[in-house]
Amino acid sequence: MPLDPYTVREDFPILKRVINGKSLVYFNNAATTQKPIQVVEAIKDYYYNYNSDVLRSVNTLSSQATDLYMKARRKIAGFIGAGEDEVIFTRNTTEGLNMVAEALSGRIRIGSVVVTSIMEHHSNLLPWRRIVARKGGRLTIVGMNRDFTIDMDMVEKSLEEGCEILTTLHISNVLGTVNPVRELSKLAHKHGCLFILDAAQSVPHMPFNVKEVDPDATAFSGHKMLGPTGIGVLYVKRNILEEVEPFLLGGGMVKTVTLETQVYEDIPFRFEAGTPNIEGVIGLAAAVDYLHKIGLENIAEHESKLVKHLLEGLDRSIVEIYGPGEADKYAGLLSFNVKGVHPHDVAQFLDADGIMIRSGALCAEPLVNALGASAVARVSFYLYNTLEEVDRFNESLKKIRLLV
Amino acid sequence: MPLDPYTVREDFPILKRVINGKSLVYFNNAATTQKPIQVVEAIKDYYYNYNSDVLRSVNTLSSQATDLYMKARRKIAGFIGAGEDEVIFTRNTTEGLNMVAEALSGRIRIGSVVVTSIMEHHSNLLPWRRIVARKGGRLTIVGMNRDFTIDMDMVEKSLEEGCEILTTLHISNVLGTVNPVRELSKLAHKHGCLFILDAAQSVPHMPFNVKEVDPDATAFSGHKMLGPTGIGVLYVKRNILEEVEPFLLGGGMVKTVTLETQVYEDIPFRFEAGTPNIEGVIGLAAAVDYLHKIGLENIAEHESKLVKHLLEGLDRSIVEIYGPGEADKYAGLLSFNVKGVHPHDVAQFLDADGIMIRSGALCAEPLVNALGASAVARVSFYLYNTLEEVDRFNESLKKIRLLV
Amino acid sequence: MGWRIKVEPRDLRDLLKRFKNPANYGVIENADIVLEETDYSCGDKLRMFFKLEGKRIMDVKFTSEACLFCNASASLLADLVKGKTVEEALNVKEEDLLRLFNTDSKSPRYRCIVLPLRVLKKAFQGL
Amino acid sequence: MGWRIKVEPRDLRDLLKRFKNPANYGVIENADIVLEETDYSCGDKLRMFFKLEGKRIMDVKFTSEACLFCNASASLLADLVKGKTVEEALNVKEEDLLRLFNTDSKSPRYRCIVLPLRVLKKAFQGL
Ligand SMILES: Cc1ncc(COP(=O)(O)O)c(C=O)c1O
Ligand SMILES: Cc1ncc(COP(=O)(O)O)c(C=O)c1O
Repeated sequence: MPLDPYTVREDFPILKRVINGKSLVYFNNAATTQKPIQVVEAIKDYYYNYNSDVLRSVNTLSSQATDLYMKARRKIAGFIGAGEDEVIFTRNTTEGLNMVAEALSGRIRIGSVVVTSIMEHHSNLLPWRRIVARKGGRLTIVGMNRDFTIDMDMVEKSLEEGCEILTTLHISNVLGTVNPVRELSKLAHKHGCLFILDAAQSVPHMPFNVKEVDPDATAFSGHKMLGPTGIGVLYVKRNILEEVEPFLLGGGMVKTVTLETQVYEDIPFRFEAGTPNIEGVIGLAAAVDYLHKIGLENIAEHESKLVKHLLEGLDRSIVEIYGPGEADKYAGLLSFNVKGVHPHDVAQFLDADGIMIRSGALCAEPLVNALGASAVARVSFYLYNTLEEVDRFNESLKKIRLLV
Repeated sequence: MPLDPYTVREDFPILKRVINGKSLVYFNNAATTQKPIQVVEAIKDYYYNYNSDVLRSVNTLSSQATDLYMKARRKIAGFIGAGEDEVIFTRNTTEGLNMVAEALSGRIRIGSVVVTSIMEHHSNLLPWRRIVARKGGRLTIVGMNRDFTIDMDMVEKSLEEGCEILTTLHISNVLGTVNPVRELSKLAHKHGCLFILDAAQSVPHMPFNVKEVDPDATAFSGHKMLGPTGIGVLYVKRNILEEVEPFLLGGGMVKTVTLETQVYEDIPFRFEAGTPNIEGVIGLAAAVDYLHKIGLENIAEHESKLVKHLLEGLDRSIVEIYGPGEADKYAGLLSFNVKGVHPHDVAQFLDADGIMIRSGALCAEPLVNALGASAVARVSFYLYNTLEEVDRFNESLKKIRLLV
Repeated sequence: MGWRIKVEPRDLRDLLKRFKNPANYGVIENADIVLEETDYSCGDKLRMFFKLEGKRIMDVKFTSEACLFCNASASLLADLVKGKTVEEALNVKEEDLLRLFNTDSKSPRYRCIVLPLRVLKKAFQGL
Repeated sequence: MGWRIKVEPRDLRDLLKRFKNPANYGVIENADIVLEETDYSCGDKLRMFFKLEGKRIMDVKFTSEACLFCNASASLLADLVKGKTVEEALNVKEEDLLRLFNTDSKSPRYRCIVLPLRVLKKAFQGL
């Protein structure tokens, strides 16, 4: 059953807002998404009925909170097909990627190679650059094919020359293109190399299963999939988790501590020091329920329709579109520039019509520069966006001729 | 005006809960506190009216969210008398302490000394132990005076022998005793040593100003002061922040990134990589408003009254009380053991009467062991607890003779 | 057997009577396997001793700094597996122990009750 | 002067007319101070050039990869401080610039508008 965005919208009170005299059009979903009533109510219910510490105290309230927390944890792990003990809660994708980079730094020696791509978000470039710099390794940055996905020939060549870690994003937050992650993981593993995946833009928008994609680690953020800010997920394969050092030390991640030494807790708790973001986990589980109910296939299909409609309406005489240009090559987001107008001004112009987009280097400066720009404007969709909203966008953008 | 806990209780829906047939008595506030309607509604208002990315996008919604976020940030910094740029948002105290330890690791060389105490929470012991082990430094663990506060003579002696960093907690989460932090900071600074303070149990319960206490860095958790989980604060003096390396790298903490290098953002944003916990910051600011309205002096005074009442009611023939034993020496928490009964069983026994306490090693195993125990039972108060609740506790505990 | 937990001090008292000095508490001097674990709820320390003959469990004892529930559970588990094979012992489930206490995994004492089984499974891992 | 922002495309158009080729855009070859900054909203790059004589600001120019608001603001700021002393220039406040655009720190363009002033203050720091 295809998704009906009008029904969905009833669950998102913010979409009723009027901004600058126009009803809000929220096209900045790749940055962060709106939250349905179901998520907010789950958090509220937790606070008003079960709030307690978890995994520590012997009392009924704490057991009930722990039970909710562990159920939520299982649900979130299940959402990506992971084992419960392979999922670590983080603040966001950025923290997750920093954690893997630090955790795997033991594999990097003088001369070791980490391969990544020109497409990366800063969060998947800077942590690796730091690690290789510290360890005397080398970062190889592969380019793109003509279709604006990662250059597989270059990847293969780099892997053949020897490499410890291959890391890349799944869906580009600038281009909207989808990298061939199954081939990447197969290729990496064939060459005895680990495959780390930045799934910030894919897990929220399409069916995703770690058993199929087979990354050794992958990270994503709750706030980009209807969940709260402050909660993210890092999946790491069990055998790797067993061998790496914890990132943060403190309460909750140790079995026992003496004045001289300590014994770490089992995985995954060993990697979650201090009081966790309990409400974040509970909110994210409610978001997962919501996404499940709608169906990830349906969301992907809906976003495709929106992109197609958007592309049909854009006036190519004044708009430069980045990426492959054909609707079926994009996930639910697209970047562009209006010739001669800075994207911040484009965003401002659309804002006057109540349409929220993102502009700038999108935390992917090397990629934006490789596209020959210093900044771009980006439209990014989610399940509550409608074809009518796309029409409003296209109408509004036509008026920008005034500025050109 | 003294605090009226009965008026306060109206703001905490969870306190109306019935557990095991009895109305809930929540005496586990040192672990985490309950949340008032005002905090939950602030989060809800944010989600339903302003939710957006912050500090990045050019559009009205994002500006409004950014404005709320920055105001909340100023409020939280102001709460401890800090400059807006000296406050870094973390997940919790644990992350904050790990961050300072890592950030200051550059000051630790072979033979360098870090001084800490036997009283520490695991979160302020393990990170320093790791740093000194990595750098070839040494950790000196000072003991306690007879009044169960840090042994100042030992501290002074250690400082005189030369030390880079002195770090300790403000209020012990096991003993409830208050360390003389002003003297500690003066002493440390006199010897050219940094003073790092774990304020997890003090900031929520008493007036606290970094200008007066003068720590070089201090950490605390939102969830222990009526705020959400997943948000903590790390204060670090500006001059130190300017010189240390960021902990996590990624989006939002850089000004510009090329294929070769990057320029970091100004402080404090340099230390906050990725999408922040926006709702956490907003919820915590609402908590700060709430605490301000009640008054921290009033809260401290109220908790004193409760401790005094508790001590008067405890039957010392079966109960062993830890710490100094005199009411005015305790902040709002107290640990004990019932002779011959494991504290988990005491907690269970009280739970049957609807009373929630914490039992175990309280994430401070070295201290609990130094007290001659492997686990203790702890009662910890907050502004919504009443003398009647303390009576119920004392009554319930009397019945434990059945088990002895 | 059967203690409903979460309810009455009386239940705790009954439990106490039976397990104040629990059966199988103590040390096996020439044990084949000794394993100690601490629970992450920060408190229970449990050390278990196993005497094997081939794959058969001849004796089990434990020492602890633990609560009533953990001690009771260890004591009952020892009775349960003595004389069994390692394989049979590995088939004991958390639910089997929880049932003895008339409770389930939502109990506040869940972790205390299952700790002995976790120690046993770890001890026999890979045997 | 005065552009109300956040409202009408018309306002943007007026702004564009005046600042399509903004005054003071360009390079000072023998500048005494050159400073480049990028804004953390990930976009605006601004480079400012200052020619001094003692403590007096003789000339100011800028180049940029920036939006209309940043360019307009840089252009206006340059006019404002030319001929002034460094001390006087350091007294210019964010509000002074925001007022020229009829807006305040809550504007979505706040960061674009104040970027030139931040560059100036950093350039003159410690002079
Ligand atoms: C003194 C002290 N330090 C640190 C912590 C750790 O706090 P969190 O779990 O919020 O990181 C606590 C709370 O358990 C504490 O009481
Ligand atoms: C591809 C990609 N990676 C990483 C991130 C960072 O996400 P977060 O800010 O939640 O850490 C984002 C989102 O901005 C992204 O789009």
